[in-house]
Amino acid sequence: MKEYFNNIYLAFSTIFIGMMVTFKHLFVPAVTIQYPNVKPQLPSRERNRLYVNMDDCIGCDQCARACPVNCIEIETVKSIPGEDLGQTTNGKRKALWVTKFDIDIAKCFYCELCVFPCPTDCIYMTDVYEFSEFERDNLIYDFVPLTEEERIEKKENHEKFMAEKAAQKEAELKAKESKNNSQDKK
Amino acid sequence: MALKTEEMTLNLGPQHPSTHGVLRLELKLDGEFIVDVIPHIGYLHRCFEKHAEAMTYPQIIPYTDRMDYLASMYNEFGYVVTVEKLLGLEVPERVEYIRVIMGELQRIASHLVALGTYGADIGAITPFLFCFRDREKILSLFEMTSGARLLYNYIWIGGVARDLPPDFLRLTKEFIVYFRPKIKELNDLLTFNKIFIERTANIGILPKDVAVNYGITGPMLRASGMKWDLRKDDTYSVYNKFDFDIPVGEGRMGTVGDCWDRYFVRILEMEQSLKIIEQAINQIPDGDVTSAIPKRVKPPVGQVYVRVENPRGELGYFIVSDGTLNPKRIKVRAPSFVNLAVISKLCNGHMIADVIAILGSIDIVLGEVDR
Amino acid sequence: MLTEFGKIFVFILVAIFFVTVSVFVAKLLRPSRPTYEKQLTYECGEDTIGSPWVQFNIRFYVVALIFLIFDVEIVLLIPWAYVYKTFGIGGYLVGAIFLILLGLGMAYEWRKGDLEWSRPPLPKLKVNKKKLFQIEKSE
Amino acid sequence: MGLLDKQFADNNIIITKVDDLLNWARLSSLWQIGFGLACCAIEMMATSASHYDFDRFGVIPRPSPRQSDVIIVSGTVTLKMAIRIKRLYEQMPDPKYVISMGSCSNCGGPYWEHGYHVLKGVDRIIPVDVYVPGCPPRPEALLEGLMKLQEKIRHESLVKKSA
Amino acid sequence: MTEKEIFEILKEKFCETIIEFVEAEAGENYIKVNPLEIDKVCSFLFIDNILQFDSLMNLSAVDDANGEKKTEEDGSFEYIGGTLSVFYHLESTDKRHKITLGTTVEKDKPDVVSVTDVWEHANWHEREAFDLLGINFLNHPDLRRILMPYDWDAGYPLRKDYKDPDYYQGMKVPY
Amino acid sequence: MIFDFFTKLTGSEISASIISALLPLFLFVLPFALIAVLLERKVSAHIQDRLGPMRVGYHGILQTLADILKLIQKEDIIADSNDKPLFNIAPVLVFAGSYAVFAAIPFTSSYIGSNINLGLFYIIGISGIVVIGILMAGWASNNKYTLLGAMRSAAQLISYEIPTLMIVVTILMITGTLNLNELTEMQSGFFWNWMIFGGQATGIAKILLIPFMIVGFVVIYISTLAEVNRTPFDISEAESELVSGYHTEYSGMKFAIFFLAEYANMFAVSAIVVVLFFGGYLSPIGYLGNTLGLPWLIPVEQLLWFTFKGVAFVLVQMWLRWTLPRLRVDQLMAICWKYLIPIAFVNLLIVGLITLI
Amino acid sequence: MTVYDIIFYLFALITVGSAFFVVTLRNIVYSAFFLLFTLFGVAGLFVLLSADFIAVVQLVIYVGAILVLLLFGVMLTHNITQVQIKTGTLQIIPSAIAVLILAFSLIKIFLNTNWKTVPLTVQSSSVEGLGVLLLNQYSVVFELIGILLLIALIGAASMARR
Repeated sequence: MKEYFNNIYLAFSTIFIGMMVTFKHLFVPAVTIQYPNVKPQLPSRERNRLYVNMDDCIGCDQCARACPVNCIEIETVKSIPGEDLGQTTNGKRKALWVTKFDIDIAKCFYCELCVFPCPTDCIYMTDVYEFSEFERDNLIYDFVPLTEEERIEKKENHEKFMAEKAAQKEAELKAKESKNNSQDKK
Repeated sequence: MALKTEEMTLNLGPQHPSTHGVLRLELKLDGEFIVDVIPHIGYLHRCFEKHAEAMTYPQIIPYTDRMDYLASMYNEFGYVVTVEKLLGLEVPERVEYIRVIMGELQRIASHLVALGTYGADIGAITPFLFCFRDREKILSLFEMTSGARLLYNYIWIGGVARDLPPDFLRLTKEFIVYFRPKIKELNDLLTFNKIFIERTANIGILPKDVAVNYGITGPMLRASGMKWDLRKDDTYSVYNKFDFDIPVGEGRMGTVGDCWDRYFVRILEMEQSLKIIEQAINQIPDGDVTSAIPKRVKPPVGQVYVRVENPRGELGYFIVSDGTLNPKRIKVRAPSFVNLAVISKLCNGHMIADVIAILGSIDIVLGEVDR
Repeated sequence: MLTEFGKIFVFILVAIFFVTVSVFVAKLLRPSRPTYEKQLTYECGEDTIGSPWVQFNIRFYVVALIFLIFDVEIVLLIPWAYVYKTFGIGGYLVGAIFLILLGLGMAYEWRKGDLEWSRPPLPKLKVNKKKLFQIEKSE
Repeated sequence: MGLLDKQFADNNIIITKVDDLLNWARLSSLWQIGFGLACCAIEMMATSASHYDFDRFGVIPRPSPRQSDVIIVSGTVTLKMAIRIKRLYEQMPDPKYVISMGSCSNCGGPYWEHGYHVLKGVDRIIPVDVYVPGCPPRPEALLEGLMKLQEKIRHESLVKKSA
Repeated sequence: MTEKEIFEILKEKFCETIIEFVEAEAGENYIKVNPLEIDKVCSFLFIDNILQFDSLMNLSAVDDANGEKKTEEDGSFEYIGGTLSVFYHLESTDKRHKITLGTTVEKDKPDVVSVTDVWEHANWHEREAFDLLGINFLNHPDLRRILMPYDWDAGYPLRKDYKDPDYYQGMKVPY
Repeated sequence: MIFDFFTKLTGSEISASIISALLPLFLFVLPFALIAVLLERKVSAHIQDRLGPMRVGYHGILQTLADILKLIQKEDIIADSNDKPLFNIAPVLVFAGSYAVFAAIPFTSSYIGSNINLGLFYIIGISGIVVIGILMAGWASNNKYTLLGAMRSAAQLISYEIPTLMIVVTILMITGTLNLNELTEMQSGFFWNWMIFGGQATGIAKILLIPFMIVGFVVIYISTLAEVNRTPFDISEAESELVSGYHTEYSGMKFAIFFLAEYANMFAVSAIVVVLFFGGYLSPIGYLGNTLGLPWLIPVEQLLWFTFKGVAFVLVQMWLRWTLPRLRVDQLMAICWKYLIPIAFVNLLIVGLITLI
Repeated sequence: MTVYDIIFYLFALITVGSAFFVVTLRNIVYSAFFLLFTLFGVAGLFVLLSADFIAVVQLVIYVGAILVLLLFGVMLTHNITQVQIKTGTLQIIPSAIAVLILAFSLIKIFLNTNWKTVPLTVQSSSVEGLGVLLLNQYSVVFELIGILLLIALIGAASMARR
């Protein structure tokens, strides 16, 4: 019998206490951030969309190798002598044309492992987080500032240069050989 | 009864508001009562172990985050401790303190989700949102330290990715001051509510010896009355430098090892975690946090099993190294995986609503159950 | 000439009419693209196992049975409650005895545990060590 | 049935106005089916929680697919789960929308290479309207994705014959 | 008690079944046990009053990848022969000592006796080992796939030479 | 009386009754449901430190309108295994049952749908149709969740009818009438004439009555809470167990009808409590219309008072819902049979004695 | 024919029609649900007889309690949808005889009764009259009903317990 009334008492008292808590919160100002109107203040270490500053990229492929998910794809073409690619901000000379620097941002899992090995600090994570898309393919980001023709041109240049170089080498070799031959003949 | 009820098979999940993800329970029902529960898991099997074999040791860390996504810091912590043991690596003391602070904050965050969703399972939605509100504070602390809200990649082999930001310790102290009254509020709102007690006390009683036999660990084991906490009993990192208690279930509202105990142990643990964080903040030494990070992680041939006290229980990593840059095999002893196995025994003879209560009190994370 | 009950009947008709009309208006607008899977019974995304139309728990039946008896008693009390005051204490006693009889039945049910939701005994969980000795001995 | 569904070829002013009204109704009350898959589900829950408050946009989780309009695929879709997701999507009444939240459901994400049990992109089984990248996306990113979806709905037409 | 002392006790009890005490270069040492006798050893470890190993911490199966590697033209490879191992990490919550047992089976006939009777804990771990590595646990009460779909027939994914199937129920599996 | 006015206007009683039957639907139930759903979301949001709907109109005031418009456009799925006729009839029954309750509720002194003598008793009787409708919905869906939900719901609804009936009889013993209009008029005067303060009883009887009236109020409030399936008694649509109870399979407009019925019921039961214990449409402090000498203002004021009191109780229902966990089905029955019924029973006997004084 | 008559025939039709379905339908759940309309029609007929109390009681007890009880009972049965209510010739013949006798006597009574129509006087309510009767003439019967119900309660409980 005592338990019976104790139960009733407990039920009402604890419900009352709980209701007081919720009642108090009815007048506590909301913690909600009014997102599209008020953007949150993000800390400086925020890790969101990757960005590559191609002016600084030397095409060393370190980031692609560090990436656990292989979402970075880099292709480079050696520059031909006489082409000045400029320098990076921290004073390194660029020697490679980067003809492909694709980051599949849909695969990326924002671990920041690619950022640390970069010798020129050109790849980093920004605080941009609003980049949803209607199409999956729009999530593959191409960072190379060159146009398609320029890329082909660079490749061709390189191939031409290599071919020339090879031809030159062969010619040299031939010259050498012929020289040797001629020497032999002598 | 003369009229025997026909057995009915009811699916709970994989899409169900209270299976905490994608668990599927096949309930065999006799009216409202459970005859048998058959758990079906694997709906979130993301092949962590296969990935680990293809990655280098540091690259695995972000994947460990994604196992128990509610306690990412602790997963990293456990993994890193294991690799360091395999390497025989000493880490600076400041790193250890940072790890402990992060780990304990993570424990609070994880328990908050556990308690909040438990409230939601029992039918009270408001505590759930209160808990998420407070958890958001911890996440902002993590975010300013590591840059991510949920999956951090912060604790690295031999150190941590970056030193603490300058404001961190002050803000953490503020958080502790802010959070203590919130625990009381949660107690008022939910813990000692008569309806909540009626729903959880004397439900799903798990005796101590059965728990040990099932490999149950963490708050669930402690709620069964066993004083067992790896932070004290198999100490790692710098946990031996702190003074804290191990809360155990006392059967205050019913029997030892019931759902209410499992719930309440978590509340008490949050208080203990606050205590640890307070001490750690006061004791934390200065120093470099990245000095011991090795450039190439290439452990010798061998195997090692190391376990840490994850918010859900014993998180163990078994690493077999074949002397290359990639591990040969990593097996994770996931606490939720083990704890979940007991559910079919616990639920027998209870009602449908109790299944939800028992499941919630186990506090599973499917990412970890299925890996 | 409409009685008060007639008005109620109109209310019910209005409600039925309202539902029909609103469902019909919706029919004008809504698409209908049935597919095989859409037409399946929802069960958390799984295939249903067995029919829900099975023999159900008798407990619900018992609740309805007890309810019926109580319902009848209280319905009988209503005419009494209208007029008992004019009969003074005697009138009160007639109803009170009737009520106490009801209370007796209630107490009996309570005593016998019929108000409990009869539940099967919970299995005791324990570790079976005996088996292990057998395994260990077996050669 | 659907007496007015996709029945009008021409585009007069009344139809446009009605369309606008109906689109407004649909985009302002996107009820999501309440289920989560993995890590992103936690961020989805955080989005519904006090700090970000999905309810501001009229989004409330409904437990049953029969009453929901948008399915937010939040997390890794495994092969075992994909069949169920397909069914849940199918069981939602038209018009319905899909938001793919996070790397995993966009294309398999971190599990695209070795994930023997991971479906590489939920768009292989159901048509996705908006892809929200991130691992997991911040709650704001999800809200932004939702607003993108609302923009998309704003330009739809229910009664006009589709081209 | 140290591992060596436990090994001595075991050696007294089961002379033939315990094969050897393996000392590792790094990490932990373990006791190698015959896969068909492991349940007896475990029962003994559990019920012995001195040892009292009441808790199985972990059970893990490993593909040793030690067979003969046969590489196909398209880059995929296969191991012919080789072994699989199962490791048991045991602990006594009362006596506070730990031990690791190991057992190795041929890949062609991966039969290990189940220890589910000793520790219920092993049940799901063994199912997982069966599911992912294809180790056949004898006397297991309920040996089904656990993580992979029940109708998965493309082999055991955690083996080193596992190849993805192209399709599963009409869904393309590879990227 | 509004009914007489319409009779004069249209010249026929039948058309007048149709108009007066449409009045509460379009002037009260629909607007109330729209506002109450929004209110519920706002209240829950503010209790949980958030804001609730914000982006549709000013602070989201058009939110529920958008919801309804959206639900109209939604496809109506009838699964193959459903029992089609019953599946379609069930929402009609549930709504008809809920709406018929409004026939006997006096909104003001000059409007009551049907001024029948057995008002209260009739309300309880007609809500039986809702039980059948719910059972029908649950059964026709051919789904385990719906069936379980419907069974629970039906068992719950019928069980909690008994304490309600007992309190109704208690009130009947004091007032001698079940006509809701008369009941209200009996409480006229200032608020101490309300039933919760002992009604029109005088002297010692009034003082003695007050505690028992409070007990009666608590009992009937709890049981009406259960009658409308609100937390902590919402086991029939327990989201965390049964997905969403008996209307799991319903989509589009039919689901909206269930929703509407639920919110209509919420007000109806609050109205019953208000009429029984809190003076119905009566003002607690007198009328502005009297002071200003504008008699037409009085019914308007009464309507406002009635709405105000009713909504106050609806708000308490919401407040409870966002505070409390949910009970289990056996506990729910235990509360009814072991607590409410015995208490109501003793209450009834004692009040009977007091009224004899 | 007045409106009153039309309403009477409407209710009569509802009652008889749904009762017919109750009897003939194969699906017993349908039968049970059709009973709702039957009972509702009966309640309407009671109203037309200006027996308002009985009409509401019809709703409260028959619809609110007995029908729910029936539905629960139906759901207790096995294989609800395909119940075969087969009756062999053995049962048909006696039942046909019984029906014939009943129909005959009913028609006989119908024809032989001296029907008299009185102008309808609408009473305000019949409850008070009932109450006075219960307390005056039938107070003993009233208590006996109480005892009967007590026995029923105990019986129901013990039946359910087995």
